[in-house]
Order: sequence, then C-alpha cells, then structure tokens
Amino acid sequence: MVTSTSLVYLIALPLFGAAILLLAGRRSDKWGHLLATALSAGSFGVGLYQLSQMLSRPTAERAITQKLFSWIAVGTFKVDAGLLLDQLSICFVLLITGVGTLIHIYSISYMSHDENRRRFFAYLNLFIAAMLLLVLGNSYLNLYVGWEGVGLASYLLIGFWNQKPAYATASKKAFVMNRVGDMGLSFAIMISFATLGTVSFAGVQAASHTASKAALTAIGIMLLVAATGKSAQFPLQAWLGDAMAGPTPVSALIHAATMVTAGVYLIVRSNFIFDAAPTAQLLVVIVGAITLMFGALVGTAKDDIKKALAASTMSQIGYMILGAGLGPAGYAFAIMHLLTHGFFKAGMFLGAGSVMHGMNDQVDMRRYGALRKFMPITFATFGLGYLAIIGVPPFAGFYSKDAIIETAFNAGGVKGILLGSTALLGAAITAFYMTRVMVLTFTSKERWEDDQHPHESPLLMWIPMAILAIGSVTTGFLFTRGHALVHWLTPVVGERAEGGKVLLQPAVVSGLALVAVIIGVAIAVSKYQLGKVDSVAPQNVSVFTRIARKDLMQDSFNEAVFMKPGQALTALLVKGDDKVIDGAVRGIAATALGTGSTLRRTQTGFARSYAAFILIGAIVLIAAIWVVTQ
Amino acid sequence: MDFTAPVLNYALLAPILIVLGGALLGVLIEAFAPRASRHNSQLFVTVASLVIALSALLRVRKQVSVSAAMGSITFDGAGVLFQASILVIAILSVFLIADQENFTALPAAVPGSDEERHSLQTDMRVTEVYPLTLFAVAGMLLFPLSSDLITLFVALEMLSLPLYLMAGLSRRRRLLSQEAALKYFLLGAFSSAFFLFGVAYLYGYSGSITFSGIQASIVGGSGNDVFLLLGIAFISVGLLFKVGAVPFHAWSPDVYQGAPTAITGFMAAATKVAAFGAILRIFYVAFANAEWQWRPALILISIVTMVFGSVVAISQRDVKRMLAYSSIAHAGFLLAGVIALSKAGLEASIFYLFAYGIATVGAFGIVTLVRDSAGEVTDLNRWSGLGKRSPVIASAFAFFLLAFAGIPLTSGFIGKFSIFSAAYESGSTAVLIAGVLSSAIAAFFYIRVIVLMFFKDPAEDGTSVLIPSGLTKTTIAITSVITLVLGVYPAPLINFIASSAFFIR
Amino acid sequence: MLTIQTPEAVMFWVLAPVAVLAALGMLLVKKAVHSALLLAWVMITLAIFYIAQDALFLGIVQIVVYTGAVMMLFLFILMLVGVDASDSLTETIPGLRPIAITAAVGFGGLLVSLIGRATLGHGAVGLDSANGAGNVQALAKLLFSTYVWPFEVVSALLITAALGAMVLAHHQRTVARPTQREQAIARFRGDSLGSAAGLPNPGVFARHNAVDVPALLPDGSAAPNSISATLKARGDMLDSAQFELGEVDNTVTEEK
Amino acid sequence: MNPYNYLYVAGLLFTIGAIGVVIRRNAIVVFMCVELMLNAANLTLVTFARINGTLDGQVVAFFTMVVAACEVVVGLAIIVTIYRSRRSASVDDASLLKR
Repeated sequence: MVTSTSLVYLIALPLFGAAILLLAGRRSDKWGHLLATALSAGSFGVGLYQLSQMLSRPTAERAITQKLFSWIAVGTFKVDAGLLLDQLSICFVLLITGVGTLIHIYSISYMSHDENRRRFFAYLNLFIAAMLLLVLGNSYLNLYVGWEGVGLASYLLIGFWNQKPAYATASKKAFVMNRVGDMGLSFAIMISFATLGTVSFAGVQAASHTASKAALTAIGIMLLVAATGKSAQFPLQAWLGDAMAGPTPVSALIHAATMVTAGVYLIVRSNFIFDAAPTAQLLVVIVGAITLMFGALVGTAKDDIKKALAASTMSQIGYMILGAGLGPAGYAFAIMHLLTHGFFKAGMFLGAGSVMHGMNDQVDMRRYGALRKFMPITFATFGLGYLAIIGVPPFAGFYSKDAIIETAFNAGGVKGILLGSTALLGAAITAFYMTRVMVLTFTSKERWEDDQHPHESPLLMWIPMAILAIGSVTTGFLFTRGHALVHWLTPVVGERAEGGKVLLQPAVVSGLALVAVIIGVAIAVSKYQLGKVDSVAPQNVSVFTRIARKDLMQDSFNEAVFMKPGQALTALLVKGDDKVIDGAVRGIAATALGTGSTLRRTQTGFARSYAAFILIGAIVLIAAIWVVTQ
Repeated sequence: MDFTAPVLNYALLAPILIVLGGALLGVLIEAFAPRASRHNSQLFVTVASLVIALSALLRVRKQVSVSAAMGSITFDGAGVLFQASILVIAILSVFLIADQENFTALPAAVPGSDEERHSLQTDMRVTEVYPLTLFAVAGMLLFPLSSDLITLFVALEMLSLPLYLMAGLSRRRRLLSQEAALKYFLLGAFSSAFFLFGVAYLYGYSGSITFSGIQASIVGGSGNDVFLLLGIAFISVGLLFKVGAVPFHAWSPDVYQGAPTAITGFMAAATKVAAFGAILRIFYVAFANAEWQWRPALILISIVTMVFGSVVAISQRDVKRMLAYSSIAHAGFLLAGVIALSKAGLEASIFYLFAYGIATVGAFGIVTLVRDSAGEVTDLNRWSGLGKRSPVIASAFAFFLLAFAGIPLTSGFIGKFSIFSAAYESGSTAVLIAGVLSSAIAAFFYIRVIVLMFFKDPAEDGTSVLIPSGLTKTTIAITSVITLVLGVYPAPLINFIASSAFFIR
Repeated sequence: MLTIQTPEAVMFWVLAPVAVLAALGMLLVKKAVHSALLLAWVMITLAIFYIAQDALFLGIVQIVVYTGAVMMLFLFILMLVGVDASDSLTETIPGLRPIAITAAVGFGGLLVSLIGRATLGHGAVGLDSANGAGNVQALAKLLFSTYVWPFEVVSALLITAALGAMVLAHHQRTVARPTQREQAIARFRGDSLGSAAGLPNPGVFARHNAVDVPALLPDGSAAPNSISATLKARGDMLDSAQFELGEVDNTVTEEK
Repeated sequence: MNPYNYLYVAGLLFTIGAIGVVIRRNAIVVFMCVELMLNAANLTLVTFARINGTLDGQVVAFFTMVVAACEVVVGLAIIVTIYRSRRSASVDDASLLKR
C-alpha cells in the first residue's frame, strides 16, 4: 500500500483552527470566523489534491496510508495512530470538507449577530477535524477516537445556545442515546481484539475469513448498535429531533450531511464483517426498513420545519442503512444516496435557516405560507432540493433512491418483496410530507402575523444554498454515468454479484417509484395547497366553493381510507417516539439516579455502621472463598 | 550461638532512606529553626529529598534483588515503577500542600476559639505536614516492595498514620476535618486488625511469613487450605480497605470530603498506587497458585465496586464526594488488573495507576482553587457556569473528568482499554461487561459536571476561582500535559512499562 | 512432637473462659473505665498464655508494654475525658444492633467452624528446638538479622507517632507571654493607677468584708479584680454599690 | 489438650472485639476493642509459632505491639482533639459527613 506523509494535513488544518480560536479567546473575535472558514476550505483543497493524485494512480494503488506514530503497544497488541485514505474515505473527505466549508461561509452571515460566533466557529472546526479523523482512521480504535470526538463537538454545538434549559436537556438526551451506541462500538472493538487479536481494518478483514461466525455476528451486532446510536436509527432515534435545538447550520452539517451518516460509513467500512455474518446483516436491513418508515411517518406529523426535516433525515438514513444491509449489491448505492442526500438535505436545512432568518426565527410551518414571493432564491434552492429528495428525475435523489429500491426488490424472495414495497411506500410518504413542507412554507397562502417582514437572505447565505442546489441537481446523474461510483468503490466494498435473478427491471422500478411519488405529491397538494390549513380563516369565495367541497369529499375519503389509520399509526409512532423511547432514556437516567440516591443512604455518616459493612464484607469474603474451595 | 551480621543493600534502599532522612531533617527543622523560616526550608527539604530519591531510584532501576534487605523487600522492575509513580505523584502533591490556605494554623486550638483566631492572624502554619508527608511517602515506597508480611504490616501503618493525622488538619470546617480523621483512624485501625489476623493465619498455614514461603506452601502444602483461605480473606480486607473497594469503601467519601483538599489529592493518588502495588505483588507472587480460590471473590468485589461507585457518584452534590465515588469505581476497574493475573494485567494496572494518579492530583488541585470568602466551594451547584468565568481552569477540570471517564485522547482511555482487554483475555467476560457498562454510567456524571460548568449560568453567590499560586499552577499544568500526552502518545511509557513490569520471587 | 502437660491444660481451662467473659464484659459495662480494667485483665491473661506457650519474652513485654504502658495511656485519656462518664448502651442507629449481633454470630461461628476443619500437614512442633539457646536470644537473633529492616523502619513509625501527638496536642503560644517588665509597665501606664499597688484584697476599704463583695479602690470605685474568678463566673458577686457611702462615686466598672 | 484451643479463644476474642467496634459508641472504648482484636491476632501468632516450631510468629507479635503502641498514641491524640472540640468522645456525634 502506498504511504503518504500529507494525509495528516487534512485533519491538522481544522484542528489547528479550533485550537487557535479557543486559545486566542476574544482576541480572535474579529478574524476567527474567516480563519476557520479558510482552514476548512484548505482542508477541502487538500482533499481535492488527494483525489487528483488518487485518480492518477492505477486502481490497485489508490488507497494510501500514513502512520503517525505507534499509539498503543500492550504486549502483542499494537495499534498505530494511522490514517487510511481509500476510495470510500475520499468520498467522505470531500463531502465533509466541501459541505463543511459551504456551511462555514453560510454561518459567517447567519451567526453574525451572535456574540459567541468565534466559539461557534471553533467548535465547527473541531467537528470537521473529528469527523475527518473518523473517516480516515485505519483501525476501529482510531475511528473510535473520531467517533467520540464528533460526539463531543456535537454536544457542544447542540448546546451552543444554552440559555434555554430545553437545549441543555436536548444535548443531555443526545448524549445518553449516543452513549449507548458508543458502548456498542467499544464492545465491538474489545470483542474484535479479544477474538481476532487486532482492531485495524486490514487486520480484521484478513482475520474475518478464519474467525468464528459467532464472534463476527457479535461484532456485527455491536457495530450495528453503534450505528443506530450515531445515525439516529431505530430504536435509538429519538435524540435527533431534539438536537434541532442547535443553530441551523449545525443541523445542516452534523445532523443532515455528515455526523449522522457515520453509522452508514461504519457499516460499509465493515462490509467484510457483515458479509461473513448474515444474521447481523439481516438485522441491519430490518433496522433500516423500520427506520425509513418510522421517520417518514413522523415527518408527516411535524409542524416544526426543522423537526420535519430531521424526521426526513432519519428516514433517508434508513434508506442508506437498508442499502448497506443488502450486501455488496447495496454498499455503493448506500454511499451514493449518502452523498446526494448530503447535498440536498444540507441545502434544505440551510433553506430552512434562511426562512427562519427571514421570519424572526419562527419555526412553525403553520405560520408560514406564500414565502415564494418574498424569498425567491430560497424558494428555488429549497425547491431543487425538494425535487431531489422526492426522487423526481433527473434530480440526484431519483438515481440514488431508485437504486436502493431496486436493489431491495431484487434481494430475492419474500424478503425482497417486503423490503422493496416498504421502500416504495416510504418513497410515497416522503413525497407527501416533503410536498407538505414545501406547500406550507412557500406556496400556500400567507398565514404569518402582520409584524413579520419576510425577506431574502444576504449573499453569503444564499451562495452556499445555490451551490448545494446545483449539487442536488447534478450529482445523481454524475455518479451513475457508466456506474462511476459503483466501480470506484468496488475495490473497497467488493464486487457486486452478477447474474442473479432479477425480480423487477430498473425501468419498472423507476416507473413504480414515480407513481408512488405522484400519489404522495397529489395527496399533499390537494390537502394543503388547495385545502384549508389551520390558523387561516376560511375564505368563502364562491368561485372556489365547489372545489372546496370536492376537497372536503376527498378529505373524507382520505380520512376514512388513508388518513385515519395513517394518522392513528402516526400518532402512535410519534407518541411511541416521545413517550416510550424518551421515557426509556429518562427511565434509565432516573433509575440510575434513584439507585444512586438509595445506595447513597448507606452512607449514614456513622463510623459504626461503616465498621459493620467491613465486618459483613469480611464474612462475605470468607464465605465466597470457602465456597469455591469446597 | 552464631550470629551473622545482616547485610543491607543501601543502593537499592536509598529511595526509602533518602525520604526518611528528609523527614528526620524536617523534624529537626521543626525543633530548631525559627518559625519564620520553617515553611520555606521544609518545602525545600521535602521537594529536594523526593527529587533526590527519584534520581537515586532511576540510577538503580535496572537492578533486581530479592535480598536487598535480608529478604524483607524485593527490588524488581514492577517495584521500580510503583516507586517512581509514587514519587512523581508525591512531588506534584507537595506543590499543592505548599499552599497555606489548606491547613489550619494551629491544630491544637479548639475550633472557634480565641486561640485559633490569634493563630490565624499571626500567620502561623502547621509546617509539620511536610515531615508527615515524607513519612507517608516512605511508607508508600516500602509498601509495594515488601515481600514479607511484617514489612508489609509496618509499611501499611507507616503510610496510614500520617494520613490519619493530616486528614484532620483542614483550615476550614475543622469539625468535619477532625471527624474525617477520627473515622479514618478508627476504621483504618479496625481493618488493620483484620489484616494482622490474616497475617497470623497465613503464618499458621505456611510456617513462614515471606511471600515466597507462602507460595511454596501453596504449591507443596500437605494439609487443607482452611488457614490459607482465612489468611487471604482477612489480608484482603485490610488491603481492599486501603483502596476503597466495596464494601470496605465507606470511609472514603467522608474522609475525602473532610480532609484538606491537597491531602485528599495526595491520599487518593499515591495511596492507590502503593496499595495496588502491594495487592498486585501479594496476589501475583504469594497467592498466584491459589488463584482458583480467591479469583471468584475478587471478581465479585471488582464488579460490585465499579458498579456501586459509578451509580452512587451520579447522585452526589459535592465535588469531593463525587471524586471519592469515582475513585471507588476506579478501584473496581483496577481490581480487573489484579484478576487478570497476567503480565498484560500487570502492565495495564501500572499504566492505569500512574495515569489515574496524575489526573487525580490535577483534579484535586483545581478543587483547591474554587473558593468563596469562606474557603473552598465544593457544592457542585455552585460550580455552575464556572466555564464562563474561568475558562482555563474549567477546561482543565473538564479534561481530567474526561480522562476519568475514559474518553479517547486522554490517558484514561488507554488505561481502561488495556486493563479491560487484559481482564477479558484472562477469561473474565463478566468483568469486561460490568466495566464497560459502569464506565458508560460513570461518563454520565462526569459529563453532567462538564455541562454544569459550561452550559449553565453562573451562580450568583460570589464563587470565584483563585488565581493559582505558582506551585499549584505548575502541578495543574504538568498533570494536564501528562494526561494529554499519555492519551495521544502513550507508546514510550507503555513500552517502558512492558520492558520492566515483572515480579521476581 | 509437642505434648501439652496437664498443668497447662488446667491453666487454660481456668483462664480462657475468664478471659472471654472479661472480654464480653468489656462490651457490656457502661463505664469506659471498667471496660479498660477488664481489657487489662484480658491482656494479663494473654501474657500468661504467651509464657505458657514458650514465648517468655513476649509475655513480659505484653505485661510491661501493653498492660503497663498502653493501657495506662488509655486510662490517662479516660481521666482526661471524664472518668465518671458512663455510656448509654441503648442503640441509636436503627437496625444496627440486630445486624451487628447476627454478623458477629455468623462471623464467630464461621471462624470457629473453619478453625475446626483446618488441618496442617504436620502436628504441633513445639518450640523446644527453636528456643534451644533461650527465647530472648533466639528472638534477638531473628530480630537483628532476618528482620532487621522492618525493625529499623519501625523507628520511623515511632517518630511519626511522636510528631503526630505533638501536632495535635502542642499549643504553640500565639501571643508571647508578657514579661514582668511589661506587666509592670502596663500596671503603671494603664488607664488608671487603680491597680498600681497590686491587686486589692477583698474587703479592704469596704463597709462589708465578705469575699463576694468587691473592694473599693482609693477613688471609691469597685475593684472587680478583688473577687475570685470562680465567684464571678458563678454570678455570686454582690454589688458594692448597695453599701456605698454616698458622696463618693463608686459605680462598678466592668473590666474586660 | 490441643494447642488449637488457643486459636478458638483468639477467634472468640477477635469476634468480641469486632462486635464491640460496631456497638460501642465511646470512641475510646471502640479503640480498646480494636486493641482487643490486635491481641487476639497476637495470641494466634504465638500459638502458630508453637505449632509450626518457628519463632517468626513471635517476631510478628512483637512488631505488632510496637506498631499498636504507635497507633495508640496517634489515635488517642485524635480522640482528644475531637473531645476538645466537641466536648464528646462519642463516635456517633461525629457524623456530620454523610450521604
């Protein structure tokens, strides 16, 4: 494998920025944001340079490594702090630094009134560095460092506006749920170390051919737990909605484009484990399928624009996880959807930020409406992202999502049909709720109060949105030309099995998907564009009466056939989300706290009762030793 | 009657003797030097003797001997590592102890009396803490090297008695401090009675009080093992008391809270190293062949200790008590290294002890700085918003907490990882699971404090951070740097430990 | 091989129950001083046991050091704290006593039953050969050769103990004791010359010569110093104003 | 008679000492109970010395006496200090540190 000495700069640049901004303190208030943006862009530049270098080498030599130093050496166990840049990580590097830089630029303007803007940029740079470490580490242990690092940066950023207690609670909740996932990762690392004797990707890959299936399954399941925590997948999904408390650029960068996709990265990176452990792989698929439906249904019920987008993110990552769980056939598509999603979802979040910027931080979509007229650029960029996410050809989402749906259908047997139909249904619901967002925000009637003065965002904010919108339009097309991305990733994720039985031809799937999208859009348009929306006084203009009546009929029909059960299910899921999962988290915390308080009572303060503990302890010790001696 | 004169290898005993010499010099200074010059000369003598002892130790670090003191101590690689860790921690702690604000001016004065007020006004100080610290350090240096039960017992008392005394010398809240001393003393004496009873049974079992003699009896014993099990159980009570393992832990929160903070830091860090050094030696050398007898009991205690410490720490409202419970949890983690009973376990334990000790001294050093007009503020609620007022101090504290939690890029992560791996390798899956679970629980309360410091508004009751004195600043800076370096680039230390971590018999 | 002679057995069966009873009594008596005396008795019994078991030196040390010095120290402290104080034996921590008794019974039972099960690979050897040259000589040989290191280290422990006692008990003067010269100056340069001639005796210049009535100073004012501090503290001091002459100002000026 | 009988006595004395530490409230009496435990350990040591035919046990017992003397000095100093502050030598009164 080719070694390099320049990989470290990818990480060093943003890390340096974070250090400077934090250490220099208020002195760097004036120029801190510029430095941070420049360093992030510099890192992107290094990434581009690495890509060009990589392209110039033959396929077999594209992956390069850099050993930084020998990190741990306990007995025979050696872990180097080393970096690995291959075809998979370069995709992430460019996504992270590219989108990251755009969001830096956007934040310069978005955060310009915040007195702690410098600190915000320091955290952003810290996040970029940690995320790069996550995708560049050459072993699970190095990945773990980045994994914890992005966690830390994410808590700092979610809790950035910590004036409100709810925000601190949100970051705490995110912490607890992520902690469960982190435990999964640390278990996976330790099991891997104990059974395979190594934790580097190359070592585990080599050992996975000989290792027992049980051990690999255990590692796989633990990795999946880790992925569900970080990527907000069922059943650890609840934190993502609350994480929207953070500033909107953070939501765009961390909770849409990069950090939450780390779980997908982890699974694709560990393809050799999942390929050898079908049980774990099946679990991955199930988690993906459940989450994509779950997120989509939750998305239909949210009125908060950011929470609706967050639910959508959850659902889209469900697609990716589903793709990653389909084995070599799906890894590349999972990554492709991840990349396209990075563009359109980040763009939409920035759009949402722009809307909030124009609407005095109002987040309730029921208080929007007709913003198209006031924010044409935001409307355009958001609209392009919208077309991409619902999968209208030739926008990016069409290519990537259809590929996953198609692969799901062709997974074979009942499993394939089930997964395919779920994915298809998910696509319809996606179309519905995204149209709802679009309509409520931009095209329906004005529902905001008189003191709102919607206005377009400044240049620095809309340029990143525009660039991301261009990405939403073009990337899908680019990635699929001549199966470019699939071929690109093949050395990492393995060859697709050719010649399997094909259930549905690509054209059929595309057709079905389009029908699903059209149904979803139609329902949403009829209900929200043409129908009444709460908090708006009904306007009894006679010309529209008939149409309104017709709508009413359709509504009744919808309600009876689709909406009622749907609403009930949605309500149930949302309730489950809030009460059960939330309750579980709170329950765990409360139990720990309660147990702690109860046990604390043993600390009576009386030296004599402490002596009694010692006496009883001695008895237990004697008895325990005696029992085994017998 | 023939009598052969004993031979002592003074080069190998030099570290202990130098520290004891420094202590005696300190006593003489107390007796003869004028009061005004005592503090500075004591500080100088203390630091100098510790540094000289460390260099004397490093000079002989490659030597190995079982007969350095007629078989009473064993000088080997692991012993050198323990002694070096203790000396480094002691030097850093002395810098904290040098801050006058920690200690009462006149211990004999009744709290609240005129005499106390006068003594505070006249700027008196208890300079006796320096020789006491040195005596304790000498006992700690001896403890992990002892290879017979008498020396072990004498060393145990030698490190304990000064600590009992120093626990009662706090400047503020003296009633609490004296109470801590009383509790520590009574329970310590109680547990050392158990220890001695164990010594008696081990002697009865093997007819010898040297570790090698006991080991030989276990291998070739002809009777049954009842006296052995009694001996192991009772000795373990004494040793586990010192490290604060459940259910012998109850003293530690109270004593940690009541004692002067600098002493708490010293005690928490250095005593753990010394006591675990002794535990490791006795279990690895004397009891290794009776492994199947004591291991299940120790696994039980280890798991209970780590879970108990982590869970109870959550509900603590006092920073010193929280650190006490955290140290209980860490005792449980460290017992995993004893259970491993392998070279990897020994190496991991030594690394963990050093890393934990350093971070502990640093954390308590920061606790001494957070004050209001009435002295240190240990109520966690009043630490809220500290990050806004003193970002550097709060960040350093947060960093130590992350190290305790075992977050990557801190020394704690490497320590936890290697110790749990060693335990798992030796077949203790339960310890691994309990360990990872309880470190996840533990992370909760560490992060809670971080959230409190950075994400809450400052309390409006005048809690402020003192501008640290030069020495305290040095300690905090050095401990932070070591904690960071050991997390990022621990390989040199790990290699050094690997090359010299062994016990000879 | 060791055989135990009848006299030792008789001694054991007489003294051992008494020792255990005395120890139990130590738990049950109310007064700490009685506990101390019972403990001293247990220790003396143990000394006899030591001597019976060929540990002559230890037996003597037990009496001289333990019973003689350590127990006396205990008694001394008891005197300091109040020898008459008797403890209430009612338990105040709920649930502790049943737990303690159960634990103790369990502990004792476990211990005794385990000792009963123990076997060593050999019978009791006896110390006849080890003590061949005399118990003291043999001990000394061990102490000054094999165990010379702990023996030396124990000296550090003794110093620690002495230093510790000093730290906690020694009252350093916070203000220098006034010299005679300073006292004299204070008397003559003070606010008044009232006490220049030394402290007045009670009853002088008074119309009443009881010890609880302050003397009057030459200027007619009352001299509180003339009353014993004890009487003053008890409040048994009469106001000399009630015996005043009328034309002189003799209001009592409280001195601090 | 079997020399093990001494071990039983020692065991009983140790137990009595241990329970005394738990149930007595006067710090001085508690401390005396600890001394009783140390004495019981010494008796065990002396008995084992006789059973094993070596003098090491007696040496340990001798050291114990010295160490115990040191402990007594320190312990009583602490107890007296507490007594002077609180006018009470009860271990229960010293229970402000808790939870």
